[in-house]
Amino acid sequence: MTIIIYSIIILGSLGLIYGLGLAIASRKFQVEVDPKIEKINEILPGANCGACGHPGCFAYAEAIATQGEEINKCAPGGEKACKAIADIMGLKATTRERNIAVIHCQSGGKDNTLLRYKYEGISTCKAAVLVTNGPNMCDFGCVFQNDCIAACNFDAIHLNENGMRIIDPDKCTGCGACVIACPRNLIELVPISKKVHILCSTHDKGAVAKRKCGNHTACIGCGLCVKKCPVDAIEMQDGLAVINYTKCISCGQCALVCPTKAIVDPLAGKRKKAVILSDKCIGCTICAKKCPVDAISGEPKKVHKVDSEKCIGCEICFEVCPKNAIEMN
Amino acid sequence: MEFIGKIFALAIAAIFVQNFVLMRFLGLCPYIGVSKKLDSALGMGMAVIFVMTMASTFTWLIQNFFLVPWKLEFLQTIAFILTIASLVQLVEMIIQKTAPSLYKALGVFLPLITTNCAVLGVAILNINDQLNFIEAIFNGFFAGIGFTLVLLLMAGIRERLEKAEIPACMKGTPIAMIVAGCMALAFLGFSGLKI
Amino acid sequence: MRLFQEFTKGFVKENPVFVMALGLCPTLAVTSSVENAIGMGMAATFVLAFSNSIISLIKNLIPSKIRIPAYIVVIASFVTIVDMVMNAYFPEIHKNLGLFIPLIVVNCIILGRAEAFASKNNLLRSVIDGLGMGLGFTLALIVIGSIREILGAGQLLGYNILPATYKPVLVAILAPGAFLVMGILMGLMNLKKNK
Amino acid sequence: MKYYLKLGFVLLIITVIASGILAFINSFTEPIIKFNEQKQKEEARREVHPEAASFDSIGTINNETITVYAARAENDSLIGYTFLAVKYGYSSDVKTMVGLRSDLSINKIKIISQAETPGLGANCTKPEFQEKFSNLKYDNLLVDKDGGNITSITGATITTRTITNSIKEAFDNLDPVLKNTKTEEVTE
Repeated sequence: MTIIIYSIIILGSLGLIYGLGLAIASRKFQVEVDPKIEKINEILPGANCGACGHPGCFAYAEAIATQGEEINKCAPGGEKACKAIADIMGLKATTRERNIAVIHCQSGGKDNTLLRYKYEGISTCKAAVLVTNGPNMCDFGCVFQNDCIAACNFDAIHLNENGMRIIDPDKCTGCGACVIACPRNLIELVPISKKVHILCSTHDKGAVAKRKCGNHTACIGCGLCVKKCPVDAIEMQDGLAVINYTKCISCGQCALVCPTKAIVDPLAGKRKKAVILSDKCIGCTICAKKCPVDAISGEPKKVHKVDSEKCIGCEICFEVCPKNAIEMN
Repeated sequence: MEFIGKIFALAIAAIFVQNFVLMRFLGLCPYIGVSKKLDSALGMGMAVIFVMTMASTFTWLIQNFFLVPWKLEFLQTIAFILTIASLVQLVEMIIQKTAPSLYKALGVFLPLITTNCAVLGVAILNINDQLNFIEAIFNGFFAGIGFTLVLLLMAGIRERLEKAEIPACMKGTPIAMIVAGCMALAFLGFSGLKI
Repeated sequence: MRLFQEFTKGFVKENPVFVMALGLCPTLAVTSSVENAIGMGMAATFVLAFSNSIISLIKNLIPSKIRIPAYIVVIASFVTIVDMVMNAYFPEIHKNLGLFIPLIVVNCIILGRAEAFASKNNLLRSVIDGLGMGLGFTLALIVIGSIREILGAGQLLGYNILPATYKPVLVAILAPGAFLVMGILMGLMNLKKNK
Repeated sequence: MKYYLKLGFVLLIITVIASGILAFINSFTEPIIKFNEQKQKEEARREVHPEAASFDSIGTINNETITVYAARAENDSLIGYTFLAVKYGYSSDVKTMVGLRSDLSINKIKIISQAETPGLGANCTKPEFQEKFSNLKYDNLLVDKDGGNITSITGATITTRTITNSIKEAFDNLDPVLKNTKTEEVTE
């Protein structure tokens, strides 16, 4: 019987000592962690991907709570995280469009790359580029050692049957890991609504570039797209056409004129034409002003009309019309 | 002089002959879990050495001043693990307050250590081998070093494994197990060593 | 029926040993023979089921600051009960398992299930989950135990099933064998899953 | 202040309940465990001295690490002695129960517990190895490698040498204990 009493006393006292000890310690060593930081940290996905520019989610949470960092920089978290943080911080949630990665090169597969030699070294792009500037003829093209796939921790990049790298827009969170991983800087983060891309990064002269490109879709720097673009969103940078995505309206006109098909427009031919519904239109002329190709005509206060030949289907008028009197079909 | 000999013998035994991870199978969960990167392995190793030494000290005191005099040996498990859990939680709070930078490097490993079999293992082994107080502390310390040594070796190998050509199904834990098996084979060579 | 699914998920889909790589310490150490494996598996299942049930009952009485020590005391008391009962009624298995019965307390599965599952669900669900996980654990132990025993000693449960000419692969019983068998089994498990 | 008490009190209750239950169960299992241990020791001794009826300890040697028992038949006549020799072998402590006849020649030995390498050192528990020690005297307790005639187990010389030495060490200082039994016998 005494053993039971002894054991209760001993273990009981141990439990009490530890309980009190932990309680006192938790009070005395109270680290004044701003509760907001903890709450924000719980909301962030915790992938520590660094897309927000901070080393890890805890650092980003700290930055938000203490230095008033922007709250929409968490790419993997997306709108959901952004809104939740906004509630905590009491700010208005400025939603930012989701970015996805785009690879500006159409060669790099098995049968669309011209090779100088068969590369059998360390299978990483960084290593391949160090050996006489990569195995493929084109000095700016993809060296197909898949560093981007290795870097992506959202499993968004896969190889298709021809060995080309395909980015899955749903999985890609725009965290930018692949952008850093690619030694040739072929990958750029682009808002998801922009569909038209110049899939080439060569600064070689036209003829040289075309000859070196296995796919023969090199940008020869002719400048036709620059002239054709209704919103002047394309500019020539050292012999290479580059789209400025803030101006670009994804109308696809540049893709039509590009002689070497360097510009790829997935919506080619699928774009609808704008039609103004006469009963809803109040003639406020906003669409006419906004239309990049002046396809809409009509006096103020009168029902406007769209010239379907001129209309390039960029849907700007459709978005701006206050009375949504415009339909795309 | 004989005392130094005993400590040296303990060191050889704890680190090589009866290595806690490869021969006694203690502390495998963190061993497989944390050994992906060298720096996190080092952080974990330091935390384990510290906690093991502290744990050996406290548990030996509790056993010989609380449990044995009142013949409560059956409470050994519960008393030891309660001490270790509270110790780790206390250490975590102290480090978080006094050395935030150290806490950033070490913090995430500390709660992991409470469920580490090696810490409780070394505490119980100190009692089963009837070591005295000083020997128990050294045994805890050397066991920690043995754990860290093997953990660092493993982290080094696994970092190179990332670049190696491994069949898809073997990536991750399975290949880590095979590597651990080879290391255990190597450590088997030590088992005949006796000081 | 949802509960039955809850019960069987611990067998293959979420098998604590192969899929979640938890509780590796006892798995590798004790599976040198199927008899020990069954002993350890049953002990672990008993502790898992009972501790899950108690924890799910008292989960909201305990302040969060001392959550871990409180859970550990509950688990440790069940482990001590198992230790005493086994020592009294099954002395040889107890001698073989030796150090690894008290180590059930720090077995990552039990504290893991307690933290992750029992502290969030009602009594029935957590007991079912405890039993499922325990039996899944036992299943894994028996599988590894039988492979190692057949390879290492040409026996199964003590009866030699291989012809006497079979020269036993001694390494399977020793430490390296455990790692290698475990690695290969995990690889096969992944292979089946990826297909 | 209340916060401290609350934490401390909750842990106190849990530990008190736990220790109460454990102590209660321990009171049942403790005697059984003691009985098992006793029975196991008794069996081991009976094995090396099958014909003995009772064993009574007659003293300890090697600074109290080994207790020597005198094996007595029903009519209390001295048959021999038994003791448990323990030494660290290749990878674990090897415990050997040794049975001596009254003329100090080994009647039988039995390895009680060891965890040597399975398949090598562990073969010492096999009867054919243990019989090698029967009716050996103190001076021919030598392994073949050291010039004796005990052939060591294949690949496990260290284990064999450990067992032999553990018995020899006990022999060395067996005399003081035997002296008082001898005198006791004489006085009888």
